[in-house]
Order: sequence, then structure tokens, then C-alpha cells
Amino acid sequence: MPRETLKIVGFLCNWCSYAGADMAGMARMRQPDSLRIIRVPCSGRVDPLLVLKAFQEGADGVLVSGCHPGDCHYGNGNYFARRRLELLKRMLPVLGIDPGRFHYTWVSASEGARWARLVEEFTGQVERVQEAQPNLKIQSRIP
Amino acid sequence: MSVYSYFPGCSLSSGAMEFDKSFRLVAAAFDIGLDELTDWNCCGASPAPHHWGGDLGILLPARNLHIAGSSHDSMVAPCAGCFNRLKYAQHELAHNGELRRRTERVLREPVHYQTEVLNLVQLLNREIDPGDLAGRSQGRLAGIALGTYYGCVLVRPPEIVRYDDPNNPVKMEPLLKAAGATIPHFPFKTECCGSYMGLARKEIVLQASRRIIEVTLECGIDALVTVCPLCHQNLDLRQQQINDAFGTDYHLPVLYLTQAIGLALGFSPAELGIEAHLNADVGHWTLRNDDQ
Amino acid sequence: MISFPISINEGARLLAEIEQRSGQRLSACYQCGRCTSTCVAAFAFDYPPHRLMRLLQVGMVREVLASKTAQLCLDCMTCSMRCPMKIDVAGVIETAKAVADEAGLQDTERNVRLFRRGFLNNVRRHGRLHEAGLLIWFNFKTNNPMNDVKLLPLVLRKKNFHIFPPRIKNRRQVRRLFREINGSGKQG
Amino acid sequence: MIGVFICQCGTNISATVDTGKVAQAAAAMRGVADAESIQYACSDPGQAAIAAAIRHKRLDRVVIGACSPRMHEATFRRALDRAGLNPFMLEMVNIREHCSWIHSDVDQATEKAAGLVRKGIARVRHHLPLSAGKTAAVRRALVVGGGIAGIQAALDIAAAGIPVTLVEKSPTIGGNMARLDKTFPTLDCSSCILTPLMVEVKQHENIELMVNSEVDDVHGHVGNFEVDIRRKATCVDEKKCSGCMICQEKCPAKAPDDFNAGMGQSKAISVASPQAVPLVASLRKEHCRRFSGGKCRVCQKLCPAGAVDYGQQDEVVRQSFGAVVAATGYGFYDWTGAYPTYGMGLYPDVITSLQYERLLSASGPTGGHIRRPSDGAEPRQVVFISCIGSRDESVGRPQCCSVGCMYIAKQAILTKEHIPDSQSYIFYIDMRAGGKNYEEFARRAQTRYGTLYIRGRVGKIFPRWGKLVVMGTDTLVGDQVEIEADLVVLATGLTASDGAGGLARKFNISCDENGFMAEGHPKLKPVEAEAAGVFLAGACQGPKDIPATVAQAGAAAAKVIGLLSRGELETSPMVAAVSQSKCSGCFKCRDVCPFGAIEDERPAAGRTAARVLASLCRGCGICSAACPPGVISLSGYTDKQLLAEVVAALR
Ligand SMILES: Cc1cc2nc3c(=O)[nH]c(=O)nc-3n(C[C@H](O)[C@H](O)[C@H](O)COP(=O)(O)OP(=O)(O)OC[C@H]3O[C@@H](n4cnc5c(N)ncnc54)[C@H](O)[C@@H]3O)c2cc1C
Ligand SMILES: Cc1cc2nc3c(=O)[nH]c(=O)nc-3n(C[C@H](O)[C@H](O)[C@H](O)COP(=O)(O)OP(=O)(O)OC[C@H]3O[C@@H](n4cnc5c(N)ncnc54)[C@H](O)[C@@H]3O)c2cc1C
Ligand code: SF4
Ligand code: SF4
Ligand code: SF4
Ligand code: SF4
Ligand code: SF4
Ligand code: SF4
Ligand code: SF4
Ligand code: SF4
Repeated sequence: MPRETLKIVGFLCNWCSYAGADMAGMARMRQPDSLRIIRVPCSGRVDPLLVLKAFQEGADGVLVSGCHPGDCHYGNGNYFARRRLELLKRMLPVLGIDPGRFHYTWVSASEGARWARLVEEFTGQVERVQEAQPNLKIQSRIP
Repeated sequence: MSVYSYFPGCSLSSGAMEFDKSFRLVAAAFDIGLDELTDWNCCGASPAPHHWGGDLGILLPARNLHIAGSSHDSMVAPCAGCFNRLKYAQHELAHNGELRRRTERVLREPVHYQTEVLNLVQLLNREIDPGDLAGRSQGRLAGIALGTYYGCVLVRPPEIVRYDDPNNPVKMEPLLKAAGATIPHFPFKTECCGSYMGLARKEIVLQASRRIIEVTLECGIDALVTVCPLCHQNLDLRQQQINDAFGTDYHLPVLYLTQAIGLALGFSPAELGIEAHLNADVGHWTLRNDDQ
Repeated sequence: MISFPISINEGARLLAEIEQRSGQRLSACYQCGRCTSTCVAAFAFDYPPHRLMRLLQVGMVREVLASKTAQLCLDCMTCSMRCPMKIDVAGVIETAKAVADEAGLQDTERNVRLFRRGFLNNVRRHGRLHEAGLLIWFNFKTNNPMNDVKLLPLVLRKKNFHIFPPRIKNRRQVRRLFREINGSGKQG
Repeated sequence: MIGVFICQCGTNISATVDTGKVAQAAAAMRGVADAESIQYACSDPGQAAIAAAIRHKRLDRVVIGACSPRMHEATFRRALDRAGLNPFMLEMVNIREHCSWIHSDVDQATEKAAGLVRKGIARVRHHLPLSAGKTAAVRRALVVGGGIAGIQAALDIAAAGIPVTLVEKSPTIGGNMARLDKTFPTLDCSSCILTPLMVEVKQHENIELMVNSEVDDVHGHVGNFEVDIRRKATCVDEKKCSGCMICQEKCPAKAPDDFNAGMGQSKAISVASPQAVPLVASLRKEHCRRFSGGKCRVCQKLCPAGAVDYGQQDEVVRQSFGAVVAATGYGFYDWTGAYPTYGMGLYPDVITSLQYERLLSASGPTGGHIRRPSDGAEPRQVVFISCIGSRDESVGRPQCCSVGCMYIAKQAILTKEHIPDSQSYIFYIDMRAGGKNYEEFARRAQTRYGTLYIRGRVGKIFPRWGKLVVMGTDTLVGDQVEIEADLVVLATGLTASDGAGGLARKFNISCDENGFMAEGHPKLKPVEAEAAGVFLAGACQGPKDIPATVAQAGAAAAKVIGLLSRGELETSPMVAAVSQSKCSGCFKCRDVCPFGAIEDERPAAGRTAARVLASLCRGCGICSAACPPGVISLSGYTDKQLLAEVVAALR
């Protein structure tokens, strides 16, 4: 499947990762166009249900990115995020979703280049999963 | 009575035989059973790990570990160097499958390497109740200031030997205090004595050991206590060489830990082999009932 | 001494090997010199430990491999315990010595190497060390017959000191062990 | 009635995104009443066009596809407000940083931009008008810590007419600066510049000074912190005591001299120093004979003012404050355990730099004559060692103490001035002299005062013939060096002060890995703590020298004045709220809230439910992701809004 038609949703915290993505933009770093970014105040706001909802709606991949551990604007929101999302990641296979379609990470406001690289790599990863497992369908109902 | 597999090593069976002698006396006094390893070999001491990528320094002690492990759960290696090599080998065998296979190729059977390896201080701390020792002490060490000299290999590398504070070890102190001695501050307790360079690069040993003796005396210490035969050789046997080289006139007794404890228990310097030392002058350390 | 020009390419390769085998971050060294300050043998080295670390950082690995330092370091680990950057300096030197051994690069401190070789050959032969034998062999080899002989009477005071070599029974196993390490177990 | 405005940003956007097409696509969406492409949305004409459309087309929601919201969200909110629309009915879509600037294919970029705008439209439908709340602020500030930082902040705030309570845990204000002799880089006398300020604090009508006091407990939030302050019993009535020191003279019980950093001796009852403010005695029960079972009553009998009261009890007073300045300063790294090769504190002539300041100081235990502790002799060879417990990962302290290099240079200069035939040696790794005139100052130590700088770290110190041998390395020479010293001074690292951690927890101040209080942003919010209404001044935020401390204290004061001069505070409306009727009372939300913004409430008998204290809530939304039934929601980032965005993003 060509990467132009991939749909990836990214949940980015306002303070670090969203700003990092801005930084990549300011530096005009070319990135695949598959990503749709949703801004959240903190990665700790990312309810796993939102991630599942994205898959249910047909997302080919979901990316969550927050501040580096220790840098959270709210102190420790990213630790909560990590705990929840780690659980979620382990649950994905049960729902028939290849965990390769999901990734959470940390990008700081100054790491534009890292962000661009991350989008490139994650897109590539989703592409590969997509080739192996083209029809993603989640059965269970999610609100 | 707990029985330990006993690895004397080359030193304790030759140049440091008085260490062996005093150890056996103290062990008997406290009902510690010692069962010497059959047909043990040299652990490789300092030169082995410095050769052939260091693997010889693993395989030589591995054979001893295996012999001890075949019959005992715990072994004791009084020589600090042997202890260090055994711990090293144990660590490497546990973490390196390739080495384990090579060892087994040599042994031609599955290697036992998990036996507990104790150094002398560890063993004595485990087996001797300080109160008991204090009670049996004959007072010869009363008022004697002993410097606890650990050397380097007993405590380093800490992640391998896992024993005492590598920069400021203190585990000998309870035993010696119970034996009646005082333990002044001694900043050089882990200072290296010059190791095995005595023959090939004598000046390194003489220089390093001179400094240790100098600081020892500066700290008001009457004698050093060690568990390392190589340190003992450098500090005691070579003391005359030091005096010759630097124009000093040192006469510092250097005792093995078991000799110090033995003195406290009332054994004579001769029984403990102290008389074989270059500086054997502990005659004025009197027993409590010598006075009468 | 240091020779110029330095071959950076070869230096880089050997350096990578030393870093990898010793598992140490050489780049973390900020040249504070504390390792040297604590070393009891540095006076006899050609490069004190901190200097050796710097040589490695700039890729002058050959100098390190061929140094007296690599042969004379006592592996007492005092430097490693004191390094504020938690570098196992002794481990680095140790590795350099091993790499030098393998590459046949050492041409200094003949006596020290001779001693180590003699020691191990002695062990290979008997299974245990025969101290007197080693002393005599070493003195003969180094053409210094009086070296330490004054100590002999002192040692002989210790009554059951072995004049003849102690020998273990299963010497074949020990020799097999040496062969396992380096094929012949002869050279050092 | 949604209005959609697609900005061209000159060619920044329009070069890769066909903004006209995007507007067209948007116009076709449900609820969109107006969609247009604008050349520069943020410019005056651009904003005017948006305002006109709001008025003429009766828009009630606006989507702007332009640059990052981090750039202009505030601009456009104000524009909406001016046009008579609730400013929170805005949704910004980032089609520049996240689209036009990172793609090159016009068709693809245009399609993506249209998709992003669709996502924004879906989201804006669920926007609700929000209004920033207002709360009254108590016009009084609390300053915790009475070092130079706290003193300066208190004086600056008080000068603006705002009352201040200054709480200091020790018996006198002045902090560490009061113990210094002269100060770099000008060598003015520390007491001469500090004492007048201390006295001014005492006399200022707007400042209430509480020494021997600590913060016990804190409730409330910015604008209204309710703080319990514990005034510790000192057995001396502060109002009666005149500071005559008769008690101190006659007291038979010796006690360590804290003010002199352990050099010299004090008594169980004492005045901290002759320059103490307030100049009153206090009694330390742990050293007093009477309190350890004896019969002594000497101080009470002799006090001419009748100020000694053995029965005095701790007293807790509650006060309300609108804002807080933390100025708890620094403490000293205890080197004795970590550096066994330097003697573990067992050599009397190996001392710390602060102890040396006391030896230099005319008001110190030796009256300003440098006498080494062991035998009172005047040292000739003085060795300074830098970076003790700093820049040392092996003892877990990687950071630089930031003042050591400078104060060692100062102490070396002063040593030479005190003892002209002395020689100072400084072991250093790098010379850090970044401030104004610092390098010149440190150079003088070398050139004019003959200090020998030796680049290298010391390995060991040991005794020899009544001297101390310092074994180091001169890395520039490349070899070991040995110095026989009469006195060794260790530049011990600065740590967070003892009480800092506890205070930080009470005020929700986060601390960095070294225990120092964390500022809001290292560059842009250097004096704001993360918690609203709490500000940081001085070395509590990180090691720093006096000029930087005073500058930061002034800045913190300015922030407090700015906050409290308005009388009331605006609060962000993007906060969480609980639908209490559906709340199960599990308090998962309270467990995760980093700001303690959630409390329990009993909306009906027998039921507890969560309630968000809007004034504490910072809008992180962590609670709403934690709530099992999903009934706590963050305005602006409700489940509805985010789900709509997710669905639209994947159409
Ligand atoms: C040896 C040495 C020499 C120096 N020389 C110089 C120099 O020459 N020039 C220069 O510019 N800088 C110098 N400095 C740096 C200078 O000391 C600091 O910049 C300055 O003292 C910082 O002031 P502060 O008010 O932030 O902290 P501090 O002086 O530490 O004051 C903090 C105060 O808060 C109190 N406190 C702590 N916790 C609490 C609590 N929980 N509740 C209530 N009160 C509390 C403390 O008791 C103390 O009074 C030197 C530092 C040292 C170590
Ligand atoms: C290469 C370099 C890299 C740096 N990197 C960093 C970094 O990574 N992190 C960091 O913290 N700091 C960094 N700095 C330092 C940082 O640039 C300064 O701290 C900061 O810019 C100072 O801001 P300022 O407002 O005081 O001065 P300036 O930025 O110089 O602003 C002064 C303004 O005043 C105007 N002006 C001057 N005279 C007049 C006049 N008479 N009338 C009207 N206007 C006037 C000037 O035109 C200018 O706009 C760096 C500096 C350099 C040189
Ligand atoms: S002590 Fe460590 S950091 Fe310092 S010079 Fe030696 S290796 Fe480098
Ligand atoms: S290990 Fe080697 S370099 Fe390090 S202190 Fe010991 S002798 Fe010196
Ligand atoms: S609103 Fe943003 S995108 Fe539009 S002109 Fe202004 S800066 Fe450029
Ligand atoms: S308590 Fe009394 S004696 Fe002591 S200083 Fe105060 S007034 Fe003087
Ligand atoms: S009661 Fe006695 S010991 Fe206690 S402070 Fe007063 S004078 Fe000192
Ligand atoms: S300021 Fe100087 S003394 Fe202090 S840690 Fe930094 S370099 Fe070391
Ligand atoms: S987590 Fe949800 S249900 Fe539980 S107390 Fe908080 S708001 Fe109520
Ligand atoms: S949004 Fe954040 S700060 Fe507000 S109540 Fe929820 S967890 Fe606490």
C-alpha cells in the first residue's frame, strides 16, 4: 500500500512534542503526509480509549508523544501516560491489532530533527505492518 | 561445627605458611572445620589475568571452584588474591556461556562453580562471635594500635567481590576490637603495595610499600594487619630492602589477621609463625598474666 | 615517545576495540587527573593514567599499546575507584594490555613480561607455583643472579618452605587448560 | 454558524497549499456559513476581515487554518473578543508548520490541509463559551527564607506597599551571606552591605519578621494561600530580650557554634552573632543542662530583662497570602563520607570553604586571624581543592557549584592579604569565571597575589610530620605533584538546603534531580515555580552567587507585585469539571492530579464525589484519562471534542 494513503493519528502534548513538530516545520523538514496531529495538553490526557477509537475508525497507525521523562510540564503526566500506554500496547494483539501500528515516545520542543525522523520511521513501520496485515478490523465496540 | 572447603593457594603452602598455620589454629579454637581441596592448582595470581586476554585468569581458578563445589557449599580462600580470582571466575562463569563451555572441555565434566566463596574476614566474622572472642582474649593486644590494611584485591572490583566498602573497608575492625586492639584512623588501608612487581620492577614495590609504612607510623600504629600474602611479602619481607633503598629504619611488624587474633587468644608468637617474619618484634606485647 | 604522523584510521579501529572490550566511555574523561593522583606506580609509567586516557581519546592508540604503562599497571583499581566520571581506568589499561598482547605490540618492560611468562610456565609445569624455582629462573634469565637472594634465608626460616617444586597429581588437566587458552601455552 | 478562514501567510502557506480549494472544501461542510482565504490573517486587515464576517454572517464559531496555535491562538482569541464573540469559540488548525512547510507536492498538501481543517470544524462544533474566572487575591505576600534572597524580595515587595511576612527557620536572618567575609568580585565586606538591609527588614512597617519559624501546613491556592506558621519555642521572650548576651556569657553549657560553621564554641543559650537580626537570644534545649535533667537556672536568674521562660511552647499562627516567594537557599555537601581518602573529617586542618570564611572574618571565632584548628598556628602553605562533591558522578553529583572557582580565588587573595608570606595553591579542573569582572578578578589571584593554580584533582591527603601531604596531579605538566600543606580548604558543593524538599512539597514546587526547586521555564520563566502564585528567589533554585541571587529576588518581587497589585486574578477556564451525579467517588482522579486540585465533597447524604478546585487546576487532563466512568472532563479537551477530531481525521 502506498504511503500516501496511510492514515496515522498522532496525539501530541502541547508543550514538548507539538512544539517539536512545529520546530521541524520551521526547519522545513520534509515528512510523509500521512500524519494527522491532534493536540492535547499533556500526554497524560491520552485515554487509551482514544487510541482504540482511532483504530476502530480505520487508523493505520497511532502515535503518542509527550515530554521526556522528568520534563513534563505538569510534573509527571508522562509517567501516567507511559503506564497506561504500555498496558494498552500489550493489549493490542488481543484485539487483533499488530502492536507495530502503535508507538509512544518522547520528543522535546527543541528536537525538530528527531521529530521528523520519528515520523519517517513510524510511517515506514506502519507501512510494513500494513503490507503484512492489510485489513485491520476491530470488532469490539468502543464508545 | 560448620565445615568449609579450604583453598590455601600457593602462598599459604609455601612462602606464607605461617598464615596457614595461624589460620588452622584460630579455626580450631573456634570450631571451624577446614577441609583442604584435593589436588588444587595455582589460581594464576596476578600474572594470569594479564595474559592471553585474561581467560587463563578464569580457567585456572575455575578448576579449583569446581573441585570445591563438587563436595562443599562454601569455601574459604584466606589469600586475598586467591579470593579475588575465585570471585572473578565465578562471576565470569555465571555470565559467559562460552567460557563455561571451554572450562568443561578442560574438565571433561559439567562445572560446579556456584559454591559460596568466602574471604578470611568474611569467614571469621561469620563464625566468631565478637563477645566470645573478647571473653577469651588474653589481653596481649590491649593498648596495641593496629592498622587494618586491606589492600586492593580484597575489596575490588566491588561489583565482583561484593564485599565491604571498596574505599573505606571496615570489616576487620569488629574482630580486632574484640581481640582488644585499638584501631586508629589509617588512610592507606586500600593503598596498593606494588603487587607482583617485586622481582621485575622492584622500585615500584619499594616506593609504594614505603609510603604505606611511613603513613602507618605517622598514624601512631604499632603493627599492620593484613590477609594478603603478597602485601605481607612486600611490607614485611622487603622492609629491609626499603630501609636500604631509602635510608630509613623501619621495624614495623606486619601480621596476618589470624596471627593477631591468635595472639589475643594466647598463642605464642612462635606457634603463630610470627617469628619467621622479618619484623617479629611483638615480644613486648604482653599477656595479661605474663606480668605475674 | 609519540611518533608522527598518527594513523587516525588504524587508531580509530583499535580505539573502537578497546572501548568495546572494556565497556568504558572513554569520551567521558575530562582529564581531571585524579586517576594519576591516586596511582602508586605512575612514577614508573611513561604515560600516567590520565595521559593515557587522553592519548586514547585522540586516537593515539599505538602509543598506548606499546607503552610501559600497559605493562606496569598493577591493576589495583585505585584509579577506577576514584575516577569522578566512573570510568574503569584500570579496565581500560587492562584491555590495552590484552590488545597489545594479541597484536604482539609490546616491546618494552621485558623483565615484567618475562616474570609473568615465567610465573605461568612454572604453574603450567607443576600446577602450583614453585617460588624458589621462579626466582632462580628469573634471575638467570635476567642475568641478575643476586636479585632477592638475600631474602631466601628469611623465607627458609618458614620451615616447610618448598625447596623442591610442589606438584599436583592431575597435571595433565592443567596443561590441557593452558592449551585451551592458547593452543600451545608456551609463549607469553 | 461556523466561519472558516484559511490563511495564505503570503506564500508561506499558499506556495504548497491551494488555500482557495481548502476554503471551498470547507464551505461544503455542515454548519459552515462562511469560508474564505485570507492573505495575512494575523495582520490588521486580516483580523478586521474576520471581525466583519463574525458580525455580518452572525458566526458563533471560528476555525482559522494558519500557523501553529502556539504562535497566534492568543491573537485570534482577542480578535474574537473584540468582535463580540466568546474568545474560546475559536479553533486553530495548523496548516503551516504541520503541512505547507513540510510537504512539497501541492495536491497532497492541499488535500491534507483540507483534512486538517475538516478535523478542526468537527471539533469546533463541540466548543462551549468559556469565561476566565476571577478570584480576589489576598494582598499579602509570604517570603520563606531570610537569606539575601528573602531579604531583598521582602524589601522590594514591601516597598510597593504590599505587606510581607518573612519566615526564617534559624534565629537570625542573613543566611549564608552573613557568614561570608568579603565578597567577590569587588571584595566588599559582606556584613557591611548586608547588615543595613537586615536592619531595614526589622524596621520596615510592611514587613513582619518571624525567626525561629517554619511553614507547617499550606491550604488554598494562588490568591489565597492559608499558611500555618510554627513559631518554635526558644525559651526567650523576643519582645523582652535586649540581646545583652549576659546569659550567653554565664551559661555553663557548651554547644556547637552553628553560625561559625562549627569553628569555635557557643553556649546552650546564645545570640547567633553580634550582627544578628533580631538581636535576641535563643536557647537550644538539646544542649541545655536544665532540659537534660540538671538544675541550672543561671540564664533566667541573670537575665536583666526577665526574658527567659523555660515553659515557652511552640505557637502556630495562620495567615493568608496572595503569593509566596521561596528563598530557602542552599546547604553544603557533606564530603566526609564520600571522600574517605581526604581524611573523612578526621584531620582537623582539612576544613570547608565556609569554615574558612569564618576564619577570615573579623567577627569569626579567631577575630579575623587565620589560625589553623589543630594547633592555632598561622598557616603558611594553604591548599584549596575545588569541586568537592561537584562535577563528580562517582558520588552522584554531576553539577557545577558555580561559585567555587570564584570564592576560592577570593579566599586565596584574602589569605595573602592576611598573611603576606603565605603561599596558596589551588587544585582546579576548569576555571569558571563567567560573570562580569570575574575573569579579571580570578586572574589577579594568580598575577598579583601569586596563587599557584594547579590543574588536576587531588587523590589523597595524609599526615606527615605535623603537616598534611596533598597528593595531586598537575595535568598540564603531566605528572603527580605533592604539596606539604599547613591547611587544606575544600570547596564543598552546594546542595539544596535541608528544609527545601519539605517546603517544596507543601507548595507543590517541583524539584530537579539535585533537589533544587524547579523554575517554570529555564529561560522564559526563571522565577516562577510550576505552581501558580509561587515564585523562586536565590540559591534555592540552583547554586548562584550574590549578584544573581539579588537579581532573581528582585524579579520574583516584581512578579509578586504584578500579581497582587491587580487585586483580583484571572483564572484559565480550561479546567476540569466533574459531573457529580455520575461520579462513583473512586478518587482515581485525585490520585493522579499533580496539583492537588481535586477534593472530595458530599453532594448528597451518604455519597462522596470529586470536585475540582478550579483555581488549582492547571488543565493537564490527566484526571480525565484516569476516570473509569469518564465523568471528569477538561474543558477545551473534552472526550467529545477529541473523539470528533479523531473521527474527522480519519474520514
Ligand atoms: C564559601 C562561600 C563563599 C561565597 N562567597 C561569595 C562571594 O564572595 N560573592 C558572592 O557573590 N557569592 C558568594 N557565595 C555565594 C552566596 O553565599 C550565595 O549566593 C547567597 O548566600 C545565596 O543567598 P540565598 O538567600 O539564596 O540563600 P541562603 O544564604 O542560604 O539563605 C537561605 C535562608 O533560608 C533559610 N531557610 C532554609 N530553609 C528554610 C525553611 N524551610 N523555612 C524557613 N527558612 C528557611 C535559611 O536558614 C537561610 O537563612 C559564597 C558561597 C560560599 C559557599
Ligand atoms: C552566538 C550566540 C549564541 C547564543 N546562544 C544562547 C543560547 O543558546 N542560550 C542562551 O541562553 N543565550 C544564548 N546567547 C545569549 C543571548 O543571545 C543573550 O542572552 C540575549 O539575547 C540578551 O538579550 P537582550 O535583550 O539583553 O539583548 P539583545 O538581544 O542584544 O537586544 C537588544 C535590543 O536593543 C536594541 N537597541 C540597542 N540599542 C538601542 C537603542 N539605543 N535604542 C533602541 N533600541 C536599541 C537592539 O537593536 C536589540 O534589538 C547567545 C549569544 C550568542 C552571541
Ligand atoms: S580520573 Fe577519570 S576523568 Fe579524571 S583523568 Fe582519570 S580517567 Fe579521566
Ligand atoms: S590500576 Fe594501574 S593505573 Fe590504576 S592506580 Fe593501579 S597501578 Fe595505577
Ligand atoms: S496568522 Fe500565522 S500563518 Fe497567517 S499570516 Fe499570521 S503568522 Fe502567517
Ligand atoms: S535573654 Fe536576657 S540575658 Fe540573654 S540576651 Fe536576652 S536580655 Fe540578655
Ligand atoms: S539553664 Fe543553664 S545550661 Fe540551660 S541555657 Fe540557661 S544557663 Fe545555659
Ligand atoms: S564552580 Fe568551580 S569549584 Fe565549583 S564545581 Fe564548578 S568548576 Fe568546580
Ligand atoms: S475518577 Fe471519576 S468517578 Fe472517580 S472520583 Fe474522580 S471523577 Fe469521580
Ligand atoms: S486537569 Fe489536571 S490539574 Fe486539573 S484537576 Fe485534572 S489532573 Fe488536576
